[in-house]
Amino acid sequence: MALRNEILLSVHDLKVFFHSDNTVSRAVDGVSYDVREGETVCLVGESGCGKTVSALAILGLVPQPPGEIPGGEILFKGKNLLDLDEEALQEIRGKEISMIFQEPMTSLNPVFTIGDQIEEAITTHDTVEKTEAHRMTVELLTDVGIASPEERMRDYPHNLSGGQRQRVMIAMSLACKPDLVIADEPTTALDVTIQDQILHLFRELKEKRQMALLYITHNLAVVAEIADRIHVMYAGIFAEVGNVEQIFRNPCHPYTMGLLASLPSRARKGQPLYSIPGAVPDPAYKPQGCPFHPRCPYVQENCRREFPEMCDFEDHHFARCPVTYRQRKGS
Amino acid sequence: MMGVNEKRGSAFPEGGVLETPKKTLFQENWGLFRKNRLAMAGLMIFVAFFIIAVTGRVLTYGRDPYFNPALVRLQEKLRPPLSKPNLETLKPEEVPRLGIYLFGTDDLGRDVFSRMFQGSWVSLTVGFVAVGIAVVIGVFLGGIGGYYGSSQINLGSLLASVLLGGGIIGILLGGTAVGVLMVLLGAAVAAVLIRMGNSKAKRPIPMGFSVLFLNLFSVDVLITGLIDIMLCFPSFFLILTVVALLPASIYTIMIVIGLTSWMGAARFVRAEFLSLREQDFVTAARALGVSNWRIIFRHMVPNAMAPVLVSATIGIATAILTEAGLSFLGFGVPPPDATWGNILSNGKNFLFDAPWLTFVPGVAVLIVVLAFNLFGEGLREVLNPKLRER
Amino acid sequence: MRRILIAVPTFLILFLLHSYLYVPTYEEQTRGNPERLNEYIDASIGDAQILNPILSADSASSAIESKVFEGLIDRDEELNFRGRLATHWEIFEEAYFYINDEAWIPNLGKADAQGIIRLLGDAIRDRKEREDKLSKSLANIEKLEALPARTFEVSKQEKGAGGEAVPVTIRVAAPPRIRMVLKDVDQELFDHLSGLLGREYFSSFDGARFIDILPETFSSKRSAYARELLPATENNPVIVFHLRSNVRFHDGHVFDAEDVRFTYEAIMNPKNLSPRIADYEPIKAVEVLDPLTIRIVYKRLYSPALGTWGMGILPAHLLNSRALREEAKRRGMNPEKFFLRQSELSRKPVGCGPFRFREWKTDQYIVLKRFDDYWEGPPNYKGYTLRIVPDLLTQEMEFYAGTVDQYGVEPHQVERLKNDPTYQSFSGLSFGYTYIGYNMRREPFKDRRVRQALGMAIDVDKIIKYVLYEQGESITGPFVKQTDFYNHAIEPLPYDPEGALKLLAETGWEKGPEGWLEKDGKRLQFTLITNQGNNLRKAILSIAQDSWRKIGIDVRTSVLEWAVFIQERVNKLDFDALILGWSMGIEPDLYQIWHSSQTQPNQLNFVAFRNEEADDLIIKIRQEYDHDRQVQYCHNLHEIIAQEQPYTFLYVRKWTAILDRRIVIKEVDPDGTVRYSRIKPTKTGNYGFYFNKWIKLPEVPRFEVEG
Amino acid sequence: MLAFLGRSLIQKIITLFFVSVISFLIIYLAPGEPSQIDPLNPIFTQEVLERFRKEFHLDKPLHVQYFYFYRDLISGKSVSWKDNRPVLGKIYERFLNSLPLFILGTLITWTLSFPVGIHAAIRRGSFYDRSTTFLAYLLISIPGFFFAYMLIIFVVTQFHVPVIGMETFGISSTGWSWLMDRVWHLLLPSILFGAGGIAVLSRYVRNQMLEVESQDYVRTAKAKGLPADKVHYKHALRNALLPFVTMFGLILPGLIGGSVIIESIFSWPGMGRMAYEAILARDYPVILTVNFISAILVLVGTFISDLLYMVVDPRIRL
Repeated sequence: MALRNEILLSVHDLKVFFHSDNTVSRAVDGVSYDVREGETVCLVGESGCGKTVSALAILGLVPQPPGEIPGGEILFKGKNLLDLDEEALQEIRGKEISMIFQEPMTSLNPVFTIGDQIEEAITTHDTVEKTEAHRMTVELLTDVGIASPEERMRDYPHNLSGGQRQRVMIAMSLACKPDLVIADEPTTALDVTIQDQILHLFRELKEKRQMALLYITHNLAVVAEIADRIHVMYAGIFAEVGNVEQIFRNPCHPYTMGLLASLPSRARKGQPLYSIPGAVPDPAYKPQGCPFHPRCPYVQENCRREFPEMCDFEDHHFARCPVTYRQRKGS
Repeated sequence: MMGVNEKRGSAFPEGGVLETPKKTLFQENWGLFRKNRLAMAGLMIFVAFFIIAVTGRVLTYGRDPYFNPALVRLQEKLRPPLSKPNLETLKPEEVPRLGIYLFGTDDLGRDVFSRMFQGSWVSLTVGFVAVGIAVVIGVFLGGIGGYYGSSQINLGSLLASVLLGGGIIGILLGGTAVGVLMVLLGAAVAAVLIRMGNSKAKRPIPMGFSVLFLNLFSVDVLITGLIDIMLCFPSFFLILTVVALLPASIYTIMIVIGLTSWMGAARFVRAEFLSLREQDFVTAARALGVSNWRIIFRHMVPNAMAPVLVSATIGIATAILTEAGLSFLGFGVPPPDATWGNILSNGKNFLFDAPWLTFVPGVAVLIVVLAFNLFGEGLREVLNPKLRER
Repeated sequence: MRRILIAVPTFLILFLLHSYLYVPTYEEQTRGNPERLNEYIDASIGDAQILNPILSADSASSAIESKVFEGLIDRDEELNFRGRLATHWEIFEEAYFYINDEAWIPNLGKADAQGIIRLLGDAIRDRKEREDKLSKSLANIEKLEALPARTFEVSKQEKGAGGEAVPVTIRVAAPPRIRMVLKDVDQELFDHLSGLLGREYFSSFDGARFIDILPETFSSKRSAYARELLPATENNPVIVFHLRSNVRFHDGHVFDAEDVRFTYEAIMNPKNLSPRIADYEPIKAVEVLDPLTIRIVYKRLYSPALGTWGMGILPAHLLNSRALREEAKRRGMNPEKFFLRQSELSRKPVGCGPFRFREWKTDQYIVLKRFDDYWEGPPNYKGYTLRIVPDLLTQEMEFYAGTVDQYGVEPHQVERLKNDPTYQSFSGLSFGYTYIGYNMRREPFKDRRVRQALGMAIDVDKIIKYVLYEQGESITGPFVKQTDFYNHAIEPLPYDPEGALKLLAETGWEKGPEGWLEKDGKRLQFTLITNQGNNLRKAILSIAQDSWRKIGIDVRTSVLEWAVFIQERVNKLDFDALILGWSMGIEPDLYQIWHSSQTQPNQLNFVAFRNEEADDLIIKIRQEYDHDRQVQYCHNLHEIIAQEQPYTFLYVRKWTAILDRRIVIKEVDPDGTVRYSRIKPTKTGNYGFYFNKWIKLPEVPRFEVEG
Repeated sequence: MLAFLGRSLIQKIITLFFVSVISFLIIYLAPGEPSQIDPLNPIFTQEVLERFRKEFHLDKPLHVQYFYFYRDLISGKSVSWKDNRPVLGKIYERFLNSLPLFILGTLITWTLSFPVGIHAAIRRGSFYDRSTTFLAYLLISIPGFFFAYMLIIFVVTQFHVPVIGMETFGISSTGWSWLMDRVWHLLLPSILFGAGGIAVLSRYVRNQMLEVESQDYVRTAKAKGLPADKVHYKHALRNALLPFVTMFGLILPGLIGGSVIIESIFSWPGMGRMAYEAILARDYPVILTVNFISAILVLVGTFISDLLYMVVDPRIRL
């Protein structure tokens, strides 16, 4: 993908820790990435690897305490969001950066009608007439593919199906025409056909609105359909970064390889589906050295001791694995 | 909130280089609890109070107690705290053990310190026994309501139990003939039920008896009905009525407070059981053929105890206050047993002459009840994940 | 939303606090308010129940009733009777006996009415020659006449064999009768006359001979009917009251003898459920002789009778059946079921006492205003108010603040306030005493020595000194201590634990190995009970327990709610020992509490005191109208009771009161000079005797007559 | 909806019946008889006692007494044995006295608990949160009468104004200052009345808020860029309020309740004292009527709270 556009969001060495009892969970442990205008960036990883937290950090929604952001910066249109106070952040939330959450069931307030909730998003940031807000809401709902929006607006969330609710969430996130939409596993809680529709909707809207999208998911299949750039995250760090082609064709990190191997589309008939042994480490008790080493099939002595460097495999394709790097470059 | 800690505690299955330190549920809760300073203070006072009360039991009862709370020294009445006894007028055995009246003396010259000491035991007993009764009844009825909720009660068993119960009450009240008749009838109905019930599957029930198997309402309706009925009585008034009408004694008060405050526990347990009953581990246990009672007591009761524990802790505090309130009206634990409540309410008559008679027990009750409440609140926060601080 | 949540409570709190600005301070209410001096404010723990003297039985009601209503008589400072609505009265007796024509009279033989009259007439004339007792009785006879024989019919309802009501007619052919009018009541008249007429003359009279019963089936009741309808002798004391003229009720209606009769009838009317009915039951007839004279005839000798006429007199014109019917109609109630208890006048009483009723707010206050037409001249205070303050501590605080003139002061407070120059304190013996009673049906209390020993183990003087702060005195018997009836010669039991142990040892109770007293291996153990709600009794309970434990008696204690205490334990005679008090009338009638016939369940002699000599004295006392003789009987009875120790008599409390020193007695002489004097309790301890002359002054005045 | 109403109506009537039977039995089987029948008063003779008993139907079998009693109660004819006044009239009079106390107490409780509880939840773990927790528990841990005396002595000695009774005794002022005088006399008892309530309710509000604050939709609201106040006071509070709406129904029984202790200390002629005195005097009609009315209020209260819950929570439809 050409690097024609301006950088919209630039995250440098972001760290988010959580304090509990006597331990510190290093949920996000130094990640850096850029999102350019109109670009779709994906954060991929298993649950518990810090994807959601890093997204929440952008909007300043990490609860502090127990959370803490000890270092890094988040530059949005040149401003460091971490330096902004709560009021300035409110200006940005919803207006310039908006977010869609994983659980459409619980993310809508059950005691307000969906019309109220969307109109609220509009009137919070723009001074518009009530009737105007109403009209815009209808428009938004139509855009996200809700039939008879006038009636739906008077409904409470529990009257809607999961897919419809997610559409409402999307409509709400688009209300103020933000430059960046963060979608945190927007399709995970939905069944497969609906997932597809929603993905479709995302692509459509992105075309139409020219907005950037930070898409967070654990599902590589989804990523393939939507992403421009992919960041594979493991235990609070990026394991591998690259565009769709690079990652899918030429995965360089053993973790990415494992993820790809476990995709059902890659499995051969009759063979059990591959799964990476073990589980994501507790962020409070990360192993020394490479955080992936206890699960890594190519683990070497060094991996257990030294934290791996980011290695530059090809054009804008990095992976945090000196072992494969040595293999590939060395051969 | 964030799903960050969700996977805590799962160890790596193979080649696990670093084990996540394992914590039992208790350790984890204890860790959380220890962070709550108010609750910890509460717990410490609670433990101290417990120790004092038990020591009080040992040192203030018997023929010749070490601290004699009932020893009257009229000439030494209303001495302020820390004052020295007038040794000339006292017989050697009447001199207070500590050499001084630590908390002063009351209107009969009794040593307030000894009385407080004894009172701590009595107050503690009142609180614990009353709440114990309430918890036992509550867990029992709530458990039945929650577990057997949908079982039906048929006309026959209702008839049998009403007849039996009524008959026994009748006999106790003196109506022997009617009572015996009712008991016999009840037994007959019960016998018919058992025989028919056993052979129910094999042959049809004769016409006349089938009415006995007419289902009336479910167990749950009965239990919730009972709870509703109890809740219709204003509790302090119910206690007051009963305490006023029955002969006053420490046991009456404990039992009455217990009998009128089980509804909370019953509701908690019932609700908890209703949800636990649907959970997999219970279904599994049932599939394995574990008996109902074992399921209830081994699997469900421990799981339902958390809210009961919290309400019991706070219940003890309330019981101590209730006893003090009853004492104010003159219906508390009667002499010679001293309780903090009756020391306090006796003392208020001398508020202007001997303020310590009011303040010593008043502040003591305040501290202990506060400790119980804070401890209970701490427990609540720890045991309820939604309120947990992380 | 947030602003509302903060503004509303802030505003509320400010609003509530600012109300402080409108409240008059105590200063403004008392010293700043001259009108306050003209009002007397009393405090009471409980509210009155019903303001009708014949219906009420509680102390708050009687406090009000004593101000609103007036009786025919009351007692003066020396406890002698004093006329109020009655100016004076006479007591004499009419005595009757039937001619027993079968009896053999010494020196005369059988005699008819004329014969008896002649005999008696001669005897009266010649009485100087007679022995002392009879001559006194004869001298007392003022009038002697024979009533001719007569026949009359009485019908009664009896229960038939099947329980149904059967009318029974009794035909009586009464023989002639002798009527004597006596100058003074003489309970020994017939006793003495039998010396003249023969020992058997009265007792052998067989009334059954003169009775016919229809239907015959009830003949078995003949002798019972005879005793009722034809008693051989009859003593009918008579009281004639001469009433004060021109006394008015608060509504202006003039008081007369009809009101007295109405009051009596209202008490006796079973529909009214008057608790006083027992006092008036001995009355045979109430006759209005003229508007200012009323004559009351009694069925039998009953010396407490005169005292019952202190009862407040009700206004007949407002409460008679016609008035009640009208009131029922006005209030839309069923006149058939409308009686005195339902009348509004029970909450808005009208009497002829010194204060007239103004307002009653339930559980808050009762306000009375001075009655300017009071026959003895209006009181000095313009108003009297009874405030209901249920909590003693807040009563005390209101008293210090000066918004209450009097409160239920406790002994320890008297001790503290006695020396305060702003207050004056009074005390005087009250009419009640506190005791420990033993159930003499049970072991070990059957033995007099045990009872004595228990009494000796308790240091009553110490209780009086420290618990009562000297606001009490020891007492040795059941009579009111400040009356003549009380025998001061009797010494109280000494405090002597050693002596008590010796007495107990005599009865077989010896110290056992654990230090408890034992007999035949059984520990001396019993339960002492008292009622809840009385702090002094609770203190006595603890002290008694402690004293008895010190000599090795294992005493359990229990404090019971009043109704339970009485109905479950006392009335059912289910107790070992109890602490209780009796509040006495001045009349020395001890029948209900000490007579052996009163030992059944639900009766008042629950300790089961039985003593023949005492029984005899008790009867004599209640029939004796002569004060000196009554005193002699009482002293004897007192001695017996003190000897037997059925109770451990503890103490009689004092009335204690604390008043502002500025409250004084103000008297105006006929020439207009005003004299102030200190309030002093009467000999009997009643400091409120001159209440009508009390007034509160801005400053303590100089008293003309010091002392 | 109608089915629900019908079912709960029948259920409540059955409950009421059992309550009436049980309270009747407690009172009638307990030892002791009405104080009119005071057997230790020498002026009462056995006949008088019997007559009283007959008048009160105490000589009849229990079920007949039950029938008589509830017939009189329902037809409004029962009279107090103590002073022969109609029971309903007496209760109404006391009810009017207790009502201002109840209203002000409830007002104080509800208006104070919410800001305190919400604020504590929002600033959870802060000094504010901890100190309000402590204070709240302090309030419910003081024995009521001890607290009352402390307050009274403090006010009387510091400000020299009366606090006892329903109004300054013998007050002659009228209009506004009369009203404010009454308000002042209401103040202390209603603070005491409300103290326990504030403690319990504010804790409850706090916990409820905490629970709601952790919900996803609150995060959504934040992500929308709503100001913090709007997030807390609109989105979170609205949800947290739901259970409290139902509590409106449950305070109904407080109308006829009342604390004997506080009323006695403050010389307040309220319901509590009347009921207490009725118990001591065994004035059965009064005790049972109060009990019956309060049972009705409890049942009506729960019914109202069920209805309210349906009204406020859009998720519940029957």
